[in-house]
Amino acid sequence: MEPSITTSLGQIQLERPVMLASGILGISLDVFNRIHRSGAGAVVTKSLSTEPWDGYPNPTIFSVGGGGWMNAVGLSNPGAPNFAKMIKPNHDVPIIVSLVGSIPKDFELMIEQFENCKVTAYELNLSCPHVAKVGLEVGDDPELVKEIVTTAKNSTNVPIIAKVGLGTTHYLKTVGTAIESGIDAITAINTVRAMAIDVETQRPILSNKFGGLSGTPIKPIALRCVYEISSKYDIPIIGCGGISTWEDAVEFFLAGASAIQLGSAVGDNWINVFDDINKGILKYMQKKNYSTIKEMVGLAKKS
Amino acid sequence: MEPSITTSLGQIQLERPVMLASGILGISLDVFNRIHRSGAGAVVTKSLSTEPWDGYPNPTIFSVGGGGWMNAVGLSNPGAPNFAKMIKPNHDVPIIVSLVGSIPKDFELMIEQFENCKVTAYELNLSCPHVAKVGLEVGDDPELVKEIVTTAKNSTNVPIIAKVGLGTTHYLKTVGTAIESGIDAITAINTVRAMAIDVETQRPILSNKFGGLSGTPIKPIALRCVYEISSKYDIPIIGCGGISTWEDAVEFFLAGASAIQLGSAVGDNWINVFDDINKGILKYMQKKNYSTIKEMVGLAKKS
Amino acid sequence: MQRNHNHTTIVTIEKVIDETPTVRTLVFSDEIMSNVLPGQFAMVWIPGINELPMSIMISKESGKAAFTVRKHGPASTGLFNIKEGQQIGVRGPYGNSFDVKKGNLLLVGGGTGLVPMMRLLTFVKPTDNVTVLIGAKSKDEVFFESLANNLLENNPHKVIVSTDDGSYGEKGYVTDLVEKLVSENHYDGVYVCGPEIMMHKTVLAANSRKIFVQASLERMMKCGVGICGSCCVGEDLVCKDGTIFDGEHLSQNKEFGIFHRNKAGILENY
Amino acid sequence: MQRNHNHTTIVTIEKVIDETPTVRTLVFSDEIMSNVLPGQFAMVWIPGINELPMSIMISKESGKAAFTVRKHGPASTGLFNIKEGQQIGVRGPYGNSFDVKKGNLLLVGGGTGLVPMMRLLTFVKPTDNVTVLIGAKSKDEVFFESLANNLLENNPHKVIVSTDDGSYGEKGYVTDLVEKLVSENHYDGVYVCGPEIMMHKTVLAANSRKIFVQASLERMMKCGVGICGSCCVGEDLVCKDGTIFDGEHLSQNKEFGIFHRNKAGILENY
Ligand SMILES: Cc1cc2nc3c(=O)[nH]c(=O)nc-3n(C[C@H](O)[C@H](O)[C@H](O)COP(=O)(O)OP(=O)(O)OC[C@H]3O[C@@H](n4cnc5c(N)ncnc54)[C@H](O)[C@@H]3O)c2cc1C
Ligand SMILES: Cc1cc2nc3c(=O)[nH]c(=O)nc-3n(C[C@H](O)[C@H](O)[C@H](O)COP(=O)(O)OP(=O)(O)OC[C@H]3O[C@@H](n4cnc5c(N)ncnc54)[C@H](O)[C@@H]3O)c2cc1C
Ligand SMILES: Cc1cc2nc3c(=O)[nH]c(=O)nc-3n(C[C@H](O)[C@H](O)[C@H](O)COP(=O)(O)O)c2cc1C
Ligand SMILES: Cc1cc2nc3c(=O)[nH]c(=O)nc-3n(C[C@H](O)[C@H](O)[C@H](O)COP(=O)(O)O)c2cc1C
Ligand code: FES
Ligand code: FES
Repeated sequence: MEPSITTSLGQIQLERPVMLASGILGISLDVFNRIHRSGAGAVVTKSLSTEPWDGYPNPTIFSVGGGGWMNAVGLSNPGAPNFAKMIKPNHDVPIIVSLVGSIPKDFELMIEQFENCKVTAYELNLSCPHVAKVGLEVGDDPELVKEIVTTAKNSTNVPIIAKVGLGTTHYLKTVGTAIESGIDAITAINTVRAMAIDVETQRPILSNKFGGLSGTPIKPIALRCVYEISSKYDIPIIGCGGISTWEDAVEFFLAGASAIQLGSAVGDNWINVFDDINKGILKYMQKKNYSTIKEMVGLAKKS
Repeated sequence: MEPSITTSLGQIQLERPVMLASGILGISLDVFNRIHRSGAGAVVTKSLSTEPWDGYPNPTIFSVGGGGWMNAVGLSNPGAPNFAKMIKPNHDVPIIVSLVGSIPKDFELMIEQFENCKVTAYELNLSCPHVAKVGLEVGDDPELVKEIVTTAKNSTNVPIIAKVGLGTTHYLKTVGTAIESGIDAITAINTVRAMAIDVETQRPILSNKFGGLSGTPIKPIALRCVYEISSKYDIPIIGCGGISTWEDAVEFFLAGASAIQLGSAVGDNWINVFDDINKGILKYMQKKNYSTIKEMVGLAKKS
Repeated sequence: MQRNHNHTTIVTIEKVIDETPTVRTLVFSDEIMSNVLPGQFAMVWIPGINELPMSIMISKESGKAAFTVRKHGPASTGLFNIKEGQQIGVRGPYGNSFDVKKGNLLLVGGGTGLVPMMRLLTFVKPTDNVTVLIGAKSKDEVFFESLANNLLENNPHKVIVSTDDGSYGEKGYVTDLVEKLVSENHYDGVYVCGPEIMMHKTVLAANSRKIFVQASLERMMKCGVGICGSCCVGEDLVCKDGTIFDGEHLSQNKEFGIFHRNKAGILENY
Repeated sequence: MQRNHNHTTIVTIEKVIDETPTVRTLVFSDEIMSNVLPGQFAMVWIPGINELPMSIMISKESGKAAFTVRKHGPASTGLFNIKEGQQIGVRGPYGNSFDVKKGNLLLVGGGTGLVPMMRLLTFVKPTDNVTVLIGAKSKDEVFFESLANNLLENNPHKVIVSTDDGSYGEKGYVTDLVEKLVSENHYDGVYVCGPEIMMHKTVLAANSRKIFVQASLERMMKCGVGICGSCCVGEDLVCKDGTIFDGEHLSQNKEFGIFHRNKAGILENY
């Protein structure tokens, strides 16, 4: 029997385990359609705020080589209301709406906007490492995390995912708090705060100076986080960080993730990467005689 | 006039700004001599404990590609007393003795052993990410950091450096505490806690499961830390993490480091890397018309 | 070490040429940028100011490339103000390139949209019959006319300038001229780069006569490499799928000629 | 994608050959490992148990390589117990290789130190006159004798076994035989791998007669790539500068033949 690469994260059902991560190509429904067609099981939107944001001036993105990318886009986004209008016609694409905000009310207001949209889940971005007052600054504050998750859960029946990253407090605490507050799943991790300086002009390259490191360099760090979370908590996990091949994806399953997201790999391998990974996972499952993704989730913890 | 690549970190004077980082080729005086001859301004020893440690079983070290390495050697070392005996004959090589321990007394005892040795400085390893009860578990506890630094400072007149890394509490707090307790300089950063799983055998590759990521992948993270420390505190900084070229070294100077350490680059480029970097720095200084390293330290913060 | 084309390389501006009061060409040495395909662009870092997508301009000297920039907002003004000896960063080249046909060619450029057309002229064969249309608002905004003539000295060719106010060359919109030319002549290829309305009309004119036409689109660009999504037009990413699109493909695009996105990614009408 | 030789590749053991009650050869397919130079080694991962440096053994079949392991502590016993169809990991090849001279060659191997000698035999020319000395404690520890004879079937050659207890071949230490042979014959090259005392004596014997000699050293190895320092002998790193060193070089080394380091890095006498 052909193995199935469908997967589930609590109530969230996905046809395919590989998703487009937030912030990558994530502002247009037409593009979402294309990425879904090219193999992504779901697409996560750019993180949306209550109002439109311009983001930082360029340079906002560049490569550090070896599959590594740095960005400080500054969460530029059209705002939740505009975005909700845009995706209203959608019926086909599983869309996960990513949200950023500073206070619980922000999240309530944004979720309201999507009442009449097909939304597979919301992903709370508690982990952007380069924008003040949102992202990690929220994720690093357990009290705020608790209030935000509770408010979000009370605002909708759609599943809520918390996306965590490496901040100034222990991310496992953030995960624990989110779980206590009723979160349905965890995405780990976001980019890691980083910097690059041009030696000729002697300036930080990003206009914001600090940015987030993503891609291949952070894979071993992200994998460790997934393993640590799955070892400590019983919660569906979406692995994210540096995934660019099917082997990477399988590593995350073995560490305890039930699905994965990728972003930077699109910059190096374009959107064929989704289908390539799906096919690789399928082949691996055939070889190892698995019929479902679930069978391999967390296997590395047994050894 | 030929520029000078000598540098100083408070009272510590170095002929050359590039050092061998702790744990790399760091257990034999003969090897230290060789590395000094091949261009290192100082060598940092393997982190020493009060007693000899065998470390973890293999696999303890492997490459993740792109200049990245993972290790969980488990701080195997001959112990401070044996080590002190070994380096007693040394007169030529500037040796920085790295120490690990769980309680303040450990550090006092170890420093005593080196009373009759030529020691350029002690480096307190508050940041090893994969051994229980020492390293990061100490660095993540501000109260313990305070006691250890105070004890170490009271045990010797030789300068004391604290080596920090990314743990579960904010490393900038650890730095602040160390400075308040009288530390002479900061080394940033150690390896970053990480993991790799073999998809064929479905096991973590390292025998300890978790290890530390070093080399090229962590460079943008280390650089960010140096920039953050130098922006917040007035303390001599040694940059460490992913340095393998003179451009990398200069980036760290521009971010605020007065000297640098490298380890993983030895695995990819062997020990010629020291001289190559010294030469590159010299050329850069000639081109930019600097006569001392000091002139470029922290320049990126001006922009 | 091989250059990572997605990482910024610093180059020094060696010459600054005033093309018009608001347009300058900045010349620099860069083997890779000097040899790009017609239509390719670079991301240009103006340290401390911004980073902009710029078509890569040709230079007379081998091993050199250039940017021709119109002073507009703060970013382009920052680039416009770069002096000889100052440094900028470049990454790329990015984007696809024009499909250079043989025979009767019509090149239509407005403003700095002429930049890719100049490089395209270095790719035509001596047997091609080439017409270049240069559109400008008024006389003092016309540039590259003599450069186009020089590049075509070995070809049967025409370089026609039209100004909106008639202060130089033909009077009127360049797209009226396009309409006229494609209805009177046979063309094997039409190439257009400039304001979106001009490109849209040119594409319509050619498409309706089944003439092969390509337009080089312009959109807000942050990454230039297909990551950020800011340059999307319908389901196409201009930086990755383009910047050059066939007229036939564009006729299926719901946004071309109608909408573009602002910095926040909100659709705005042209 | 190119294989990263510093990252473990998983291979499946296809055949297990019992050489003696305590020595086994494990054969696997690996194009890269099958083509290494004589004296090179791999780091061999026994999943869940340990990772060990192992000389890369030849295999009769092309595209295949092997390890010949003596069961000793838990790590080597883990490898010894691997069954056909089970998987191990390999990274490398690491280390330099023997400088293969022409003419009269003397190869000296003790125990699994014979492994690099077998590969060396595949590199000798048909005109070389080759003597192989195999040292063992007793008869049932002798292996590779007929393999050596087979590999040398086209050469003028001798394969001499000596056992400490005289239960097979000559009686006595193999180093006494070495002493005898080098004093009676001219050799263009002497190669030795085995217990350090045996290598030390062989090197001394050859050095004192100015005969070219190389020994393949063994030290505790964690990384195999010159990072950890655990394999140092004096100022040399066995994994990176060696494992093969010239006799002349070794005569300057203060630790060779005297000290090795334990897992904690403490010097211990042999
Ligand atoms: C492929 C391509 C090639 C181009 N080639 C040239 C050229 O050769 N010469 C030339 O003068 N101009 C060119 N442009 C346009 C140029 O990139 C700027 O958009 C234009 O100069 C206006 O900048 P500004 O000073 O108004 O930006 P500001 O108003 O200062 O805006 C700042 C930010 O907005 C971005 N931005 C604003 N509008 C656009 C836009 N339409 N496209 C991309 N980014 C935008 C800028 O990159 C910058 O990050 C090109 C654009 C593209 C997409
Ligand atoms: C370059 C090289 C090639 C070798 N080739 C072979 C070979 O072909 N066949 C063979 O049987 N043996 C070979 N050895 C020796 C082998 O690596 C082991 O040292 C030996 O098998 C003893 O292991 P153990 O089971 O006693 O280890 P344990 O006592 O289980 O020790 C566990 C750990 O100590 C390490 N260790 C202990 N002693 C040594 C040592 N001398 N060298 C390196 N690591 C050590 C092991 O790697 C392991 O990590 C080689 C050693 C080296 C350095
Ligand atoms: C250009 C860019 C923009 C991003 N924007 C967001 C964002 O808006 N919200 C978010 O949660 N993560 C954002 N991320 C982080 C990614 O979603 C992802 O967590 C991270 O890049 C690691 O995955 P990768 O290595 O596959 O890229 C962004 C990443 C990049 C590279
Ligand atoms: C094999 C290995 C062993 C290490 N052992 C130590 C150690 O004992 N003490 C310590 O402070 N750091 C240790 N480190 C960390 C390095 O000193 C350094 O901080 C880190 O590797 C980052 O630098 P790099 O990227 O140049 O290797 C070790 C690193 C490696 C790769
Ligand atoms: S500019 Fe970022 S996707 Fe095109
Ligand atoms: S085994 Fe690590 S340096 Fe040789």
